[in-house]
Amino acid sequence: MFAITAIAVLIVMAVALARAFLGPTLYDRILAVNNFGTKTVLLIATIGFLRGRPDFLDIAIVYALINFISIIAVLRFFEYAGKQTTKEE
Amino acid sequence: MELVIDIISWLFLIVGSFFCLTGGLGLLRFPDFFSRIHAASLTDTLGASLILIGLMFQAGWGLVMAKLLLILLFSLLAGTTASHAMAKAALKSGLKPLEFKKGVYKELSGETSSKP
Amino acid sequence: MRDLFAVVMLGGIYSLLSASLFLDLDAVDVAFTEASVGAGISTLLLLASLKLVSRYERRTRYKPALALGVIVVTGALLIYGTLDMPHFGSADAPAHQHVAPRYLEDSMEEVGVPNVVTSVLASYRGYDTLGETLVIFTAGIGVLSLLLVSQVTKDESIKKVPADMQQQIILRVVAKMMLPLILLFALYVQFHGDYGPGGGFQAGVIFAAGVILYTMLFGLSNAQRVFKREILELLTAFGVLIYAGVGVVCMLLGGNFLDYNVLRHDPVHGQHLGILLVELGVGITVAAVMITIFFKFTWRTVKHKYIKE
Amino acid sequence: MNIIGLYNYWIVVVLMMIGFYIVIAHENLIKKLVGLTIFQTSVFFLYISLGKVSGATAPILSEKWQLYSNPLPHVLILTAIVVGIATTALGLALVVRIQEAYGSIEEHEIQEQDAQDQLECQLEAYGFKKKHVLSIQNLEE
Repeated sequence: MFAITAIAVLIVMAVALARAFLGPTLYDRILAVNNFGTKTVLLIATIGFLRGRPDFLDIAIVYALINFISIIAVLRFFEYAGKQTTKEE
Repeated sequence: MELVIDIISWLFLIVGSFFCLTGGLGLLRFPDFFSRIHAASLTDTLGASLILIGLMFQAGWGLVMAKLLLILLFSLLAGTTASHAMAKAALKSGLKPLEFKKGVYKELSGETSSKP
Repeated sequence: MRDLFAVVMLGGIYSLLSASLFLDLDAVDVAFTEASVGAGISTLLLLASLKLVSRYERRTRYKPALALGVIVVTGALLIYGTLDMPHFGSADAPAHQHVAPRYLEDSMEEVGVPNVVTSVLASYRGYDTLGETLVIFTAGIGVLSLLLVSQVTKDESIKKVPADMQQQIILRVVAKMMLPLILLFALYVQFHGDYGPGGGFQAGVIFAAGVILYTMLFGLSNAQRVFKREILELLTAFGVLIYAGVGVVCMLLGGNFLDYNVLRHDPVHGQHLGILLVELGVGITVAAVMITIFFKFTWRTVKHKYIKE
Repeated sequence: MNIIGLYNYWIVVVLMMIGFYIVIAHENLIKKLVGLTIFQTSVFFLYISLGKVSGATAPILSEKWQLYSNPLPHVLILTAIVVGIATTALGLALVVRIQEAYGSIEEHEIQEQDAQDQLECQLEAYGFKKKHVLSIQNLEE
């Protein structure tokens, strides 16, 4: 049962990766990265149960945190860059 | 009793996986950023919560349960906030949602395209 | 891909993926570190420096033929070299014969810490880790001296530049809620490193990530009110001092350098105390260095903006 | 079977070569640093896959498990990752300084500027002024 969940999450991760490569706008890429991160959290939690050692959930927590922080960082720096380009135009 | 808990947890896991898959489908197939973020973030919140709850049933009381709860809290807080921030930033940067008119997609409010 | 932002983002995905792979290969501590360092701090630093340099790669003259030739030849030679290597996952590979079984078997009696990675890191190979900590210290000093800003411009302009995300109210509220949890979790990782994955390196990085989140949302001047430049520089050195100091205390008590057995009457208790202190030193140094580096990068961007306007 | 069992090294080699290619073929300094990171990660993979024992679990001792993977590569790589980020940070700081000094982070532009400066210095040493240098350039064109 964990295996089915893990496979589903893996498929979604592959899709998000495809979107990150294709993404016409930059925001599509950011969205894909965010989605990829949350799915990684789920994958790690599921793999922990699959392997029978679910005491490594710390890593999943770190992922959730880091994902949030890096999304904020991307948005912040990109917003600034966007303003700069509009000014130049 | 064990079997009942297993069945409940499997149900949660299956439904959660299903939502994740639909979200992934939407992320890949929808035409523009705003519909994509709609598909991704909504199903993401529900699917992730369901999968985590399903795992919680398997974990039983203890440290593992507490950690899963913490992950759930974080993903609820961070995921929704990040989606909000992304949508807001995209809207501010001049990305317009699409409108479905007469069989073709057009940008809303009739302005010229300003995609970066 | 010419947009360097996209490159950085794909780099973030790459490092998340590699961390998952490390997890799959049983290296939980390494996955932990890669997740917090590779996906977190390095993406942040790349973004911060992208803000300072141009965002698009220029289309330049491009000679892929020579480079391609070089890498094909090198790759072929390397693959030829792998033919003699032991098989993936085999238990009788030479790497598992030398000291590793001893670490696994005796670590519980000698050190009394379930996480063998921590015991090897802090106790058996304490010298190495001291060296690594010094390397980080040196890198911090290097960045400091490269991106040094004169004191005069600092005080005048820092108050005038508001935080970039002043208008994002929801983000600020949520971040305020999450910040104590992040810092608490960093402390948990720091002191739980003996029993689960974690330790000084990871805890320092997570702590720094929390502070960086605060800096991004509430502005550099607010963050520097808590983490003053002088204090950060002092902490950077203080962590290394704790580490080396433990070693010296061990020598004074009659043992070898970094031989924790003599710290207490019971060798195992001594090991516990020694590992705790050493990890604390590592954590302080790593956190202080990462925060310093980020502050320096952010300060550069603030300064550029100020000069432009 | 004999050769298939070595697939982990091949992944490492492919990754390593991708990183190597980025480092030598691209001129943008930030991209070079990203390539360096990929190269670094491939080395991490090599070590960690050397430490893996099939059927074993992570080296955190507990009563339920008997077979553990090799902890030594984990220790080496853990510190290597942190040192790697310190090096990357130093490299980025250098890139920022280069941007400030040259106004560009493309390698060939930097080299052209350097060559120009060198030419000017040499000509000045022989008594030419900047005007002459410009006229020489015009003649060349």
